[in-house]
Amino acid sequence: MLDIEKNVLTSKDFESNQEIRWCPGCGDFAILKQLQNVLPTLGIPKENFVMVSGIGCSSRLPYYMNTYGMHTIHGRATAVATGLKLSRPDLSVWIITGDGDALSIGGNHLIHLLRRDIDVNILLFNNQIYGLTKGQFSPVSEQNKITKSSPNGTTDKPFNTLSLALGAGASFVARSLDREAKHLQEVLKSSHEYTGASFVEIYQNCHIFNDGAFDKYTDRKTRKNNVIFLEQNKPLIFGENNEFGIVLDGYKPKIVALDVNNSINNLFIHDKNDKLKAQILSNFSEFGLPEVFGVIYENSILKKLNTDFQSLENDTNAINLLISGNNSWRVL
Amino acid sequence: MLDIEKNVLTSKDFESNQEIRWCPGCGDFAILKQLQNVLPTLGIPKENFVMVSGIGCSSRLPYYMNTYGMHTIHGRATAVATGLKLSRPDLSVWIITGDGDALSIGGNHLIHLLRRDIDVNILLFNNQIYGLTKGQFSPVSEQNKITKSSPNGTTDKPFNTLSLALGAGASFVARSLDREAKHLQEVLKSSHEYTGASFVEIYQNCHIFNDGAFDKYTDRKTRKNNVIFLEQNKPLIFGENNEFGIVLDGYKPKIVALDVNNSINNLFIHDKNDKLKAQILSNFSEFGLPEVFGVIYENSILKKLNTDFQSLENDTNAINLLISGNNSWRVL
Amino acid sequence: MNDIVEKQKVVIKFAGDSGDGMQLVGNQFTYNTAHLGHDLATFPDFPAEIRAPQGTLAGVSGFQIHFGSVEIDTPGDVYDVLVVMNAAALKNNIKSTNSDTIIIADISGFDSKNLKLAGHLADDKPLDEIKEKVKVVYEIDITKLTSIALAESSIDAKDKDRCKNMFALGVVYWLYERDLDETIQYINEKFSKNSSLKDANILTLQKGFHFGETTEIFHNRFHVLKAKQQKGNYRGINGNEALGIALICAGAKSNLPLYFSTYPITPASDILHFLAKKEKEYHIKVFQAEDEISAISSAIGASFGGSLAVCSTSGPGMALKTEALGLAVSMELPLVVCNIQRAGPSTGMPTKTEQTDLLQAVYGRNGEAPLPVLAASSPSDCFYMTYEACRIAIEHMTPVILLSDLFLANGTEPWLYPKFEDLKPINNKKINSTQQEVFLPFSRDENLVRNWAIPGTKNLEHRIGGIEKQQDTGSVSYDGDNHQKMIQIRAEKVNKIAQFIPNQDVELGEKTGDIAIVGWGSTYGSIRTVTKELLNEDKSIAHIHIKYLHPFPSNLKELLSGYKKVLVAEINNGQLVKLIREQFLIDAIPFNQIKGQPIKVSDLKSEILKQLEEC
Amino acid sequence: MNDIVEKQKVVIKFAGDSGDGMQLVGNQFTYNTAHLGHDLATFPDFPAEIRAPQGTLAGVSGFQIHFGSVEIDTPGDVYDVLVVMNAAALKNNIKSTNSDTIIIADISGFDSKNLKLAGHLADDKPLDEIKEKVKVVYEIDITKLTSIALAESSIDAKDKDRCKNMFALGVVYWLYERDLDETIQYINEKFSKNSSLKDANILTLQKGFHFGETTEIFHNRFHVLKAKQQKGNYRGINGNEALGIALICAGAKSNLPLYFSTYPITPASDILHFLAKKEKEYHIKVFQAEDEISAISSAIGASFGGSLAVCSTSGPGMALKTEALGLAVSMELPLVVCNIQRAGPSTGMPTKTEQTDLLQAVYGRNGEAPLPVLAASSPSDCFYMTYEACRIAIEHMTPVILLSDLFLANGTEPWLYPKFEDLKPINNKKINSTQQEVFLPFSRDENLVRNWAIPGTKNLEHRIGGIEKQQDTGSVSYDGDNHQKMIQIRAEKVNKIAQFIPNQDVELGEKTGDIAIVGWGSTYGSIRTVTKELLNEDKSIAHIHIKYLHPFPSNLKELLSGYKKVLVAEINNGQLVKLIREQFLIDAIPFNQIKGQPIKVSDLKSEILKQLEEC
Ligand SMILES: Cc1ncc(C[n+]2csc(CCOP(=O)(O)OP(=O)(O)O)c2C)c(N)n1
Ligand SMILES: Cc1ncc(C[n+]2csc(CCOP(=O)(O)OP(=O)(O)O)c2C)c(N)n1
Ligand code: SF4
Ligand code: SF4
Ligand SMILES: [Mg+2]
Ligand SMILES: [Mg+2]
Repeated sequence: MLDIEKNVLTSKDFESNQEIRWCPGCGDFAILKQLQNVLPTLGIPKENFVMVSGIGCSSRLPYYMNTYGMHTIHGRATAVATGLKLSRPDLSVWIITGDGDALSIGGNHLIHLLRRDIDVNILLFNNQIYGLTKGQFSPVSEQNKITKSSPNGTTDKPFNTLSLALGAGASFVARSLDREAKHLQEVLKSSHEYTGASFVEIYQNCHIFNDGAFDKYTDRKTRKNNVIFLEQNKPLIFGENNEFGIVLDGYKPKIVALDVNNSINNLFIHDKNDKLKAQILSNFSEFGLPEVFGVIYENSILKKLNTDFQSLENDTNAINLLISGNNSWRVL
Repeated sequence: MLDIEKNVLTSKDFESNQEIRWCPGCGDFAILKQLQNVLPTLGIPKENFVMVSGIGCSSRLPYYMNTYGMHTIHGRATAVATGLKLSRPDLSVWIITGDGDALSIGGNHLIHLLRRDIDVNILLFNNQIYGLTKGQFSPVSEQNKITKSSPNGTTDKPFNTLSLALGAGASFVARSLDREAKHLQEVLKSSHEYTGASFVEIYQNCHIFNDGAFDKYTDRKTRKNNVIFLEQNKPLIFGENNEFGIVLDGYKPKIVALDVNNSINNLFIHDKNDKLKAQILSNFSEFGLPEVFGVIYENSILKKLNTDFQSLENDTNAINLLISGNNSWRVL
Repeated sequence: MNDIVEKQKVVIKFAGDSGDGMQLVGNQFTYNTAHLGHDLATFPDFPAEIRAPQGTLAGVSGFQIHFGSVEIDTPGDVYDVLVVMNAAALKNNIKSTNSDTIIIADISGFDSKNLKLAGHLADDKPLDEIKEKVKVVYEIDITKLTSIALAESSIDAKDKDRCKNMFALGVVYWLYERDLDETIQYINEKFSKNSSLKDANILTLQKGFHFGETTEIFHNRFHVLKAKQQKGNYRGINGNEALGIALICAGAKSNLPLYFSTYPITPASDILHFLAKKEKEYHIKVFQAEDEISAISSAIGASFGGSLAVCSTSGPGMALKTEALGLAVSMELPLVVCNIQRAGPSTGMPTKTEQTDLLQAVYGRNGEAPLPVLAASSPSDCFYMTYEACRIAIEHMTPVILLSDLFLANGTEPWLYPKFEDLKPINNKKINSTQQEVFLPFSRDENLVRNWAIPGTKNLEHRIGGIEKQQDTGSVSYDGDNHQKMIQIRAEKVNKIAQFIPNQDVELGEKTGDIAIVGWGSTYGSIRTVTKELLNEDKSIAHIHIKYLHPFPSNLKELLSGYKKVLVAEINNGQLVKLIREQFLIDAIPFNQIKGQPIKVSDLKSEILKQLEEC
Repeated sequence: MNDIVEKQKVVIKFAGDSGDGMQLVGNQFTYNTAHLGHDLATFPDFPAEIRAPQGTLAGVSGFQIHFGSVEIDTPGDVYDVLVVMNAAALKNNIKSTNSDTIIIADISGFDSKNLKLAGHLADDKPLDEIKEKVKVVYEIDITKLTSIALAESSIDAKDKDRCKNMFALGVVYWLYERDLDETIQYINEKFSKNSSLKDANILTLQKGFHFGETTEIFHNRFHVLKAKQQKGNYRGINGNEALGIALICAGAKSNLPLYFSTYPITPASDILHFLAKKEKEYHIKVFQAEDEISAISSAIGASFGGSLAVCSTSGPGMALKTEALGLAVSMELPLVVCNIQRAGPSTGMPTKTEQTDLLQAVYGRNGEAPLPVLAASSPSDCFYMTYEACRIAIEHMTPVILLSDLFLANGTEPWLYPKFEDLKPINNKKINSTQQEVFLPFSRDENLVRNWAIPGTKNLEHRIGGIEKQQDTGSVSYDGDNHQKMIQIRAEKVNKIAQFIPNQDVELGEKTGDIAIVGWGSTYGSIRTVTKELLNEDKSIAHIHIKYLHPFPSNLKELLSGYKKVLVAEINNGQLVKLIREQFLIDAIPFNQIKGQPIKVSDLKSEILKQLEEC
């Protein structure tokens, strides 16, 4: 797909002329920015990108990208994108969705898209709240959360997004943060490079209705103790001075201090191609371990995607055969 | 809930006067029978049972049970049952659904019901096909399957139902078979006893459109090599003469021959309360290991379910206060 | 005996248990009839269950064929010959017999077990009772005769029993002076891999035929002349197949790839089955979605991508598409949604026919979301109207609803099929570049139609959505004046389509008169039959059949005003009649019969006669 | 100067950036106005975005109040006073000013930055331009004056800036001779935990008031007399709160637990917020579902279980409920679906009002699926019509659609509220036992209503579903005659409800005359205002407002026939007018204005005058 445009496209080319209407301080700005930074580097002509979104604050993003774009209906971006990609395998399709859009109303299309492994990139802007409708809880809001629609605190437990995606058969699962520009760029690139459905969850701060939800992962003071950035074939380390690590005790992940007893060599080594490890990683938050970011899982089997779909050349004979069937007769 | 009826209810009491309209040889008959056998033993008055189904061959079941019943619309039994149970925690609610009903059109309500852990029993009749509409593939039909709607074989990979349920946060996950009367009865009982959402997948033979799909788990000749029946705290053993077992090599399950090197004591011990083990079990089929049956996972945390919902006693004062609000004034 | 009686038209019904192979003999008889040059119409009638309990009323499967030397418009109301393989089949079909009916009954199907299954008491004698009503009942032990015929055959008992349908067919072939060759050839092909089965079926067929010839029980044989059909090439066609073929033709004609997405539902599923079989050969994309919302949403995605995007569904599935249809209206993308109607409300009676989704098609969306609605009126008309639906969708950049129904979907008729070359051209609105300084995705031509700029086209990058759009630019706009204007434009665009469809014709009768019988969809045959009969009786009557239901043809009001009375016959509780009353303020009268079946000719006729008296 | 001018009614609009606190001052002014005994109507107008970019047109938030000594029916068309905090606020509101309008402008909001954000050129002088059009523009540097007033305060600069709305409110209070006590008390309560903020707000409010008093720039103060209101207890109410209260009342009155399920959507979400707050105290169950399909499906489950089951939603959500509504019709269970309409089609303009879902409510389902449709016509009427919707659902065992809209949902008016004891009784159809040998769940009373046997009741076990049911028994039936009968019964059951609703009244004017202006829903105020004006001008006009839209009140046809002309005014492209034309064959004329706003009184008036001329 390399073409001469590769050298000339810049992030500017991806800015549309529409005024951006997110609240000041919204994490969506940062994600938009990184997307505009990454797309020009992918060697794809601008007119081959399509952004498909549902409804929500995050789903406004396509208006701000100077590519082809569809702002569809609530929860259906995944289904719309499926049809677009099935019929136009030549396009680079990016789904822009929120936690309400993708996980509440749109949950079914999401899991089926993952199961079918449609070659699109899903960017799930997770702010753990309904932004556009002004602050109701979402299926990933933490338990007991007080919101406009849960004045006494929510009672339902939230989805574990990574487990849900893996459980649905996702072949590429990653996570990043609005505030981590570099990391986000890398994840977006990996997502693009992967052939198949890429599920990318992006923690995004809603400044107005759920401010600070991810502070513990972004705050200078706390983040080093709460976050593990995964790297392929690298051990799982964290802590202010990288003084902690994760080991696998059989199949159970545990925190250890790196000291004479526990050297770096015995640690849980990240292998994104190992599904069982990915499942264990997806449980980290439930076991009180630090939250993991990066490419958590990537199926290593190479896929040949079906691209056998095209406008029918006007083969009049074949069509006339279809019309007549093979049981016709003649009246003279 | 014990009452004097306990001693008198029999399976006969649960047979309705409607002619049963499944095809001769359909696995649904056997499941209906076991349900009619188990319900009278649960110590619950007959009028407190409600069967809620969607649309499909399997979803006809409520008509054949002499309990309260709702035959709703395709994919929505889970949602209907959620409202019924939320508003009537005193009832014993059973969802009857098929693989198309629950996993295709109804996937979203299913995963949300599991997440919310509504205290109902979900019986998923999985025949890996659409029966009622005469034989199209379902989201659990195996890859390359030739059906009416896939004359060239399906291309999508099927859901792993156990992984999907666990990924959605299911707190009780079990599997049984139409042909295993005793086993099925036990599983139905465990499902009832569990407080929370019980997800029970039942492999069911569709005699007409997918005959023999589960033969390898039911055939005298093959089943012992292809099936592991899970029992709490018991090792995982299988084979014609129980000559094989499963060990956990770190976090990886492997088949071993039981011999001098591998004694029964080193085997993978089933612990239904261990979520990581359950996740590993859910992958067995993908790793070419035997298929597991029984209670795969059961969350051991005791739940107090909310039952604070009742008809409003006519507290006229409170209601008049609601009407007036606290900012009213008087015009004289 | 065995006088040969000449007949103009004949109705035959084969009825038996679902396992008795009635659809197969019905289809064979149909092909044979068609190839002989008769006109015909068929109506297969399945039970709701896959295999309802054997022998019960719910398990009866039937195949009805009406053929003759004259034009045939319906599968017929009353049987000339009724073949029943068991007691339940007889019970289910008594209603449509009269004193001219000949019944052929397999008496093995009337033993005590079968009587009981059919809901009879032990000492009921249904065959004796029916004799009072019909012309003659031939009681033949088909089961036993078949088993005797196959005494030597090596196939097992069950398979032998299954051959009895061939015996019945053989008898009927004899009655109608048919030749067995064609059917024998069919059996040869079908069982080419199993010669014992092949031989058994052929033998039984022949035995049935010979039984007619050699026994003396039959009073007559019947002779039906060829129909005076237009010259040309014919094939048998049912509505769903016609629809599927039309989609492929429209895709090819408009130079667009065909994207077809659906979720299985009776009676639309056969379209899926048909197209799935053609997927490879005709380079189409067939997508079985997880539900109807996904089916239509994915079609909208494919339409944005430049495909001819089509969905098929029925009642409950149509309901689920409501929201996304609004999106397609707002986005002004081509899309065809085929609703093969069945009896509602809700799940209703999935295996029965009905016309109850018209008002939903016209009005059933939130907001002002107008779109064209078309309806096919016969199996072969499903081809033409589907093609028209695609043409309008593509040329006017709009979603279109095409209404068919179960009766059309499964019914067969001979079709003087067209050549692909002769089909109307379809010009898609795709553009590759723009003269505008900034591309205006919502600028319009003189018919208010916008252009179609698809992804991959340089310099035409743009965003569309379901939020209100500024005129021309398509940017999000909350301006009230713009909104009103856009609502009017979208409505006007659809109304203008009236200029691109044929004027309303009168099917039969004069352009003015005492009464016009107005119909749409599958009531065509019933209304045509009644109208013919009444024209023969010199009544001042006309048949008007509306295929373009929204917008109506421009001349419709004027045309309808030419009759003293307008009677609208529908298989619903009054829907088209509402549209006519509202738009034209004509006191149109509803005639409604909603029994899951085509309107009964005789019932409609009495109503018309009543109305004519009051004229 | 400072002459006091007497006024009968006044329209004030506070407009500024979304962050400027315009809703708060609007609400304070409203309470103060209500408590003084004026009649009033308000209309808050939010931007679509949560926080659209500051200073832009899209970011303007407004609050309009119309009050007076006479009956007030609408929030008003033209402002007497327009307070604008920036250039964008002025630009957005110019349309509704005229030569009588007084503008109060914070000139800090008209600096070059703000001018640019509002889309002006650098040398535009909007304040100078507007002077040509309006009566007077008071240019006050409210921002600066606030900051000076708070020089001593310890709160930070941002918070100081936020106080400027209080300055504006103080000025307007002064203009209308108000007392500050009530608002000061409110501030005391609101900031009880932060005394510096409290003091700052109070001080600024007072400074604004004093500014009016001490500067000489104002030409007049205004005096408005109390309205002649009926005696009794009043409160301010908006439509969504009224609706929520009615649900709790209906549950209590019918002795049913209330089950409320919904999925958030503008403008219905506030009903959820309101009921969620009341959940514990009033023992109701509030369920935020994963989508609208789940919301209505779960409500059907709760209804089967014996609850008063209710959903609320808007446009796209209503579309998604289509299929399940059909199920509720088929099951004949009570269910209330509240559709708070907004501008469509598709996502449309979610923060603008519209009446475009009427035909969808009446016709928008597959199959014949009739159900009652009601509509509220004012914020407080949302209470009564919601209560009626519940009564009809419960007493007639049917789903009911209640139509409200964004304008009613958010608008406020004083409400002479009733006592719970005085509300109509509601008798639910629950039974505990049966006289029948076998329980017949679909046997009916004289109104064709079936009984409600809920799980837990001994001996009444039964199954219901969406498949066609046999009369009485409710068993699955595919019988054609039964099906037609059931369709007719379900339709007749709904039609019979006409006997249990009030006859159609004439709101204003005589029962015959030259022209009847017919409306439904939130057009009430506009039509009433116009009608009053024209009655004063001695025109032969009447206002008829229909609250029961399906079935219509029994006397409606006769009533409408008494006028030479019938004009149907709607915020849609013509929907009620279609129902009237179709059912009564009356040549009713549509008047449609679809701009996301209430119909403009003056526009409607011109149309009526034109129609009257042609009379
Ligand atoms: C069918 C339908 N139901 C409800 C809505 C209202 N709605 C719009 S966005 C939204 C949720 C937004 O939350 P999320 O997807 O998390 O996006 P965010 O605004 O937080 O980015 C809802 C409920 C709608 N537009 N359509
Ligand atoms: C909205 C809707 N779409 C489609 C259908 C048609 N339909 C009925 S059952 C069914 C699938 C049945 O498969 P499954 O749930 O596996 O049940 P089974 O018949 O195999 O027991 C379908 C597609 C329907 N009734 N409603
Ligand atoms: S409401 Fe939250 S998510 Fe939406 S734009 Fe504002 S800050 Fe962002
Ligand atoms: S089609 Fe299959 S699942 Fe349905 S009743 Fe027949 S055997 Fe059972
Ligand atoms: Mg969100
Ligand atoms: Mg199935």
